[in-house]
Amino acid sequence: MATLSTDLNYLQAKKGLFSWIFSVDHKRIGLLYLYSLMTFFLVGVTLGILMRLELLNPGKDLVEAKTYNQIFTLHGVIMIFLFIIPSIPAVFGNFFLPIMLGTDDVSFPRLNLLSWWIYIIGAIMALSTLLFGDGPADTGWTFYAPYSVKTGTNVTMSVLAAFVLGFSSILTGLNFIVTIHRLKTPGMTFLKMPLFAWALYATSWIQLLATPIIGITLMMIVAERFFGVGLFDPSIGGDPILYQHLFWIYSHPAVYIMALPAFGIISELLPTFSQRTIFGYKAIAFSSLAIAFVGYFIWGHHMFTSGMSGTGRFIFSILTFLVAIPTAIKVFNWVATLYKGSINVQTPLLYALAFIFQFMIGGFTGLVLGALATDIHLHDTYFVVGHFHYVMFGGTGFAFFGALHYWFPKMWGKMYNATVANIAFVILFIGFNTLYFPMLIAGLMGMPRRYYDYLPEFHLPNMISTFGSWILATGLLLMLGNLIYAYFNSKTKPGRNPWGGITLEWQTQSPPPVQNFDRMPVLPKDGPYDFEHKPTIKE
Amino acid sequence: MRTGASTFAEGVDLSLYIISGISIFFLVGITAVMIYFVFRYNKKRNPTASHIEGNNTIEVIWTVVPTMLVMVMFYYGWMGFKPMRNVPDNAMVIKAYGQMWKFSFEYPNGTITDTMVVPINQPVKLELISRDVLHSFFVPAFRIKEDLVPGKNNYMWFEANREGRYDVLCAEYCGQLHSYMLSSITVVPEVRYNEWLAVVSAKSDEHPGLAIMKKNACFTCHSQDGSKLIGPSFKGIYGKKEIVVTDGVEREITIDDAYISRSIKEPNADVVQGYMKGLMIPYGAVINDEQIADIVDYIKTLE
Amino acid sequence: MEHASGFVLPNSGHNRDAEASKMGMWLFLFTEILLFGGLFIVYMVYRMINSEAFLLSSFELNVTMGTINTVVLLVSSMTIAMSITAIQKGNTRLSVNLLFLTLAAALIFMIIKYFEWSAKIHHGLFPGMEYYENLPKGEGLFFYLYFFMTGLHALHIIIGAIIIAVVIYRTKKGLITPERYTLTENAGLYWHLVDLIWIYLFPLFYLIH
Amino acid sequence: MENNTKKHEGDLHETQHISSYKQHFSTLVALLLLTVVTVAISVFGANLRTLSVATALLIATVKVIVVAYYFMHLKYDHKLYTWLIMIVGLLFVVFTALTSIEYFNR
Ligand code: HEA
Ligand code: HEA
Ligand code: HEC
Ligand code: CUA
Ligand SMILES: [Cu+2]
Repeated sequence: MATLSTDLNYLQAKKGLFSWIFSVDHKRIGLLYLYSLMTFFLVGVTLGILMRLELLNPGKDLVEAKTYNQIFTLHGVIMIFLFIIPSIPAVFGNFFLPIMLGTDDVSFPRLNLLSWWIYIIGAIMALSTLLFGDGPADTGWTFYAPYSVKTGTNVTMSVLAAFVLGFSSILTGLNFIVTIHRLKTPGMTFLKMPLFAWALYATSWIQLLATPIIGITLMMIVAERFFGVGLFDPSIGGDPILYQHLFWIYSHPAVYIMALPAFGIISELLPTFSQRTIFGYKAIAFSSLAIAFVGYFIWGHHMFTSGMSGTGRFIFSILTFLVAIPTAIKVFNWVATLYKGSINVQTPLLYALAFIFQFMIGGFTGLVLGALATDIHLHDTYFVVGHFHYVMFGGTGFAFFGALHYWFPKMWGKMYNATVANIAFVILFIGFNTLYFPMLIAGLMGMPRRYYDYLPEFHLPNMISTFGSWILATGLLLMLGNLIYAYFNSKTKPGRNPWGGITLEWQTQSPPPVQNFDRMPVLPKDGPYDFEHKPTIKE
Repeated sequence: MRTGASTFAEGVDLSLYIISGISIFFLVGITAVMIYFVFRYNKKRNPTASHIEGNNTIEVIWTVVPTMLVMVMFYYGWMGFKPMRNVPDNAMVIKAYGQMWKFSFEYPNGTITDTMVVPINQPVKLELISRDVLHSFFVPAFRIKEDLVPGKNNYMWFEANREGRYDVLCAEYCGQLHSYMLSSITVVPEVRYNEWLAVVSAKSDEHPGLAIMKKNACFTCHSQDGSKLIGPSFKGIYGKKEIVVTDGVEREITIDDAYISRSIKEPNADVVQGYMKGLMIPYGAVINDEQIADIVDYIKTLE
Repeated sequence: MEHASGFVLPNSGHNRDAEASKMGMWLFLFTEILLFGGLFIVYMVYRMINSEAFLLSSFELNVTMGTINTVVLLVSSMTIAMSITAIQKGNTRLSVNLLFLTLAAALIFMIIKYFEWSAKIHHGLFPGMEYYENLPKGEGLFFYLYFFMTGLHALHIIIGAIIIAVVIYRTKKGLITPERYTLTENAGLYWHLVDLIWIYLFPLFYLIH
Repeated sequence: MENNTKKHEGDLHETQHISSYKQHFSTLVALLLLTVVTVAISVFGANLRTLSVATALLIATVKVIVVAYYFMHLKYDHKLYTWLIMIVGLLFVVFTALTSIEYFNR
């Protein structure tokens, strides 16, 4: 390969659509993921807004019952499989993992491109259900048998899409694990790796070892629809509950695929903006592995009302509570990192703080659901809906936005308007909590989820919630608008290190050159967050 | 939350208050500390950071304390739940059937009803039977919920301790009209219950076909007035010509006794054009030929 | 990779890294193990709830054919392992021949499978067939699982055979040499996995009575 | 790209062990013996029932270990692989254990 001039960064190196969609450069692949992901995200949130409009008043407001059911299924499928699972690893992991490790690409660059292509194929399959037959599946994103086998909507296609997307996720995970084992720059041991890399490492193991189970489970649904007889059919001795076991063996660990990378982001943002070393590096690093490991064994908490044995409920409930402990360790260490720092309040930090607050609400509502007595009452109510939006959107979603604001100058070499970004943040924060807190209340009152219509007594929380969705929408549009405006119009050059960060990506140019570094990266003396001996970075 | 109306409510609410109490304490505490740090150690006030790498004592403390607290939470959760699995011997047994999208209840004397009436302070055991897909029997005021799983007979029990009428909701997604799968439980004193039971058990003078169809919830999907619900309306269908899809091939049939009987026993064999396959379950096991004759007889009256 | 300013990043994703490929292969095998693992869980549960039916149905399977297939796969595992030894020692010809032997074993396996399957299908035991529909509770599940699991396994045999064919082709073209034989090694790993899965399938379906 | 790659340590196999043909053959013989034993138990010991399932699975596991250890070179590879395989195995065992606890107590 001819040597490329370092004057050209990765954005300029080659031009044209094909130089993007067939690029094996991890940075470009990261951006490909970002653009496609944001597109699907916008489709997903629009569906969310539609649902809220329908639920503004009891009775029919907008759509028919069947359409509503299809909307929340598609909303769930898009948000889970197309947005939140790939989100941070596929975008920021791809872009920054190799740079943070001080290398120039992942171990299998072509496989990386393949993952993106598979992702796009899966996405097209998922969205294609809109176009033919009876429309998108109307089963909920959980595809519970036997309804998913009976309904006439395009379940087969949706399920195949989820299967294909699972492959993409596996390949990304595989690539990251090998990259972390093989390509760390000399001198960087596992214990000198940035915490974001640790988080991705733990995540990748979950992706690798949990996803195949859902793959095979979904194939059984397809086979069942295909042959008309099946493994989960009670009339031939099967058991519909077994489907749920297999589904959650994957899907519970999957929630940590969503959460762990976000934890990684927060562990990067806090030291940078407090300009001090992270508190309890090892505790944070190992708690990721602990969460990943224990997380495999608590899937039963989604099935407490399915007629499980008392022993089963006992074990799964107690294990569920154990998972809270490594998470607690992380939260405490993060807060301690702020102690005696020199805190620079910038937009990314605001997102990190909101993350901690909202994730705590999400996590604590998770504890309420993990307790047997309360879960019996709250299972499949809006309390659960509130819980998972708090952890997924309030947690991972906000971490994603935080990361976007943090690395924006590095990725494009431009700077956004910080004031507008802060205003957008405030609106988002208020909107988010107005939207989802009332759901917790509605759930406690006993409003089941996946309800097209509801009893009049649930009207008030639903109304507030719908108003909240409008505020949230405003904030989101403002935030994205601000970033897009900066991308096209900004003249501010942020330089190599606008935030005073210490991980290796801040030592290279913004945007980075094709080979990531224009000079040999220097590791800080004592570990990745050694702000005391920060290597000086010349422009 | 609605005030509890069963013996379980106390245990469930107690565990809810304990978990929420601990949670709110930590939520408020941690948030306050976080905000305080952001102000106190702001760049302006604290230009140079101290680089504290960690502290093993404190790590141990904040591992052990939460561990103890979550075990407390687990304990109360378990204690609130345990009685839900121990049915008293003197419980009255009622069968609760679920099917798309209707609950029905079979009392010990064989009477079948749409809504439930139970005596106060009397343990009631429900045997949960699903005829098609998953459903879930949820009574918010009683704090109980359990799924109806086809092929697997779950059970639940409760003892109501406050008079009144309480909603029953279906809490497991079961298709199009899931949110309309509602019913109610009315809690009354023993005497009133016996009066009620006597009334509903008395033979009614309804058309026997109508009674069978009500019992099997046919009208959740088929209207009697010509409006289209999930399935075709029964109004005036007898003797009508209609296009059906058999094994993927369209053909025209006339609706007669044999066709209706087949539609009830094997609904998926001939699928009426414009309707979805697989929604209606085969009723051959629940409805015998005599009853089908009654149904046909009744459908004929719906001119 | 070379940089304009003249320094070389020590570890590059564009270097050839035999160890990385092998690690990647192992990780991929883990996913395969768990893929079949899901099915084994289904098998276990259904066997637990329908143990009599499973016992009865397993008599329908032909132990002799199953045993022969087990032997065939074990032998093929050895030939492919030897083929790696051969290439390591520089004996390309032998390596290719051993790979051909492995392919032949794959073919024999598939032929035997074909006869087994068609016998079952002839009896109407395939899901959806009329005889199958009328099987007693639980027996249908056994055959469903039998077809699903051995079918998926057979699919892996076919994929494995294709990979081996590619290895043969590349060895002949001189792209695989005693210095660079990662592909042979990975094909071997994959093939052994296919064998490993059969080692469990065999007793679970054929020998449970 | 290939031509300008320097000869790196990554280019070489880190595990250079070459197993002999003889060793492979002995492995095969061992595996075949184990197969004979399982089939024999199943055919002649039909009345052992659960015991025969347990032994069959046990023997299968031994066979799997033999294949992995010799044919798949685990014996000569980096210990990391052995550890990872054990973790994956453990994971699967816990999955089955938790599921069967649930079904046993129905
Ligand atoms: C990002 C995704 C994510 C994350 C991280 C979590 C985290 C947790 N979840 Fe959640 N969950 C979902 C996504 C997620 N969940 C989704 C999508 C569903 C619904 C699926 C569906 O049905 O559609 C769901 C459903 C769900 C249920 C099933 C509810 C039901 O259907 O009945 C339960 C029950 O136990 C549960 C529990 C938990 C617990 C205990 C945690 C824990 O990991 C939380 C741990 C965190 C904390 C505890 C807070 C931080 C700690 C401190 C601040 C320290 C102080 C702590 C103590 C003193 C203990 N979740
Ligand atoms: C990351 C995951 C994620 C995210 C971000 C969201 C975001 C939102 N979701 Fe949720 N949701 C899920 C994951 C997620 N969701 C899942 C997994 C389910 C379960 C599905 C199931 O039961 O199977 C679910 C279910 C679910 C329900 C329950 C449905 C039911 O049970 O009946 C509801 C109800 O209100 C809801 C609402 C919303 C809303 C209002 C948003 C808001 O965040 C959206 C905010 C909207 C905006 C910010 C709009 C901004 C607008 C634009 C950018 C431009 C659009 C242009 C036009 C309108 C012209 N979602
Ligand atoms: C879950 C919804 C549902 C329920 C409950 C239901 N049906 Fe149906 N039924 C349908 C649908 C959908 C069709 C049209 C598709 C088809 O033919 O399978 C249908 C078709 C029919 C037809 C043929 C009508 C025509 O125009 O040809 C008859 C007769 C019928 N049902 C009778 C009954 C009876 C009797 C019951 C109660 C014992 C019942 N159905 C309960 C959904 C339902
Ligand atoms: Cu029945 Cu939902
Ligand atoms: Cu979970």
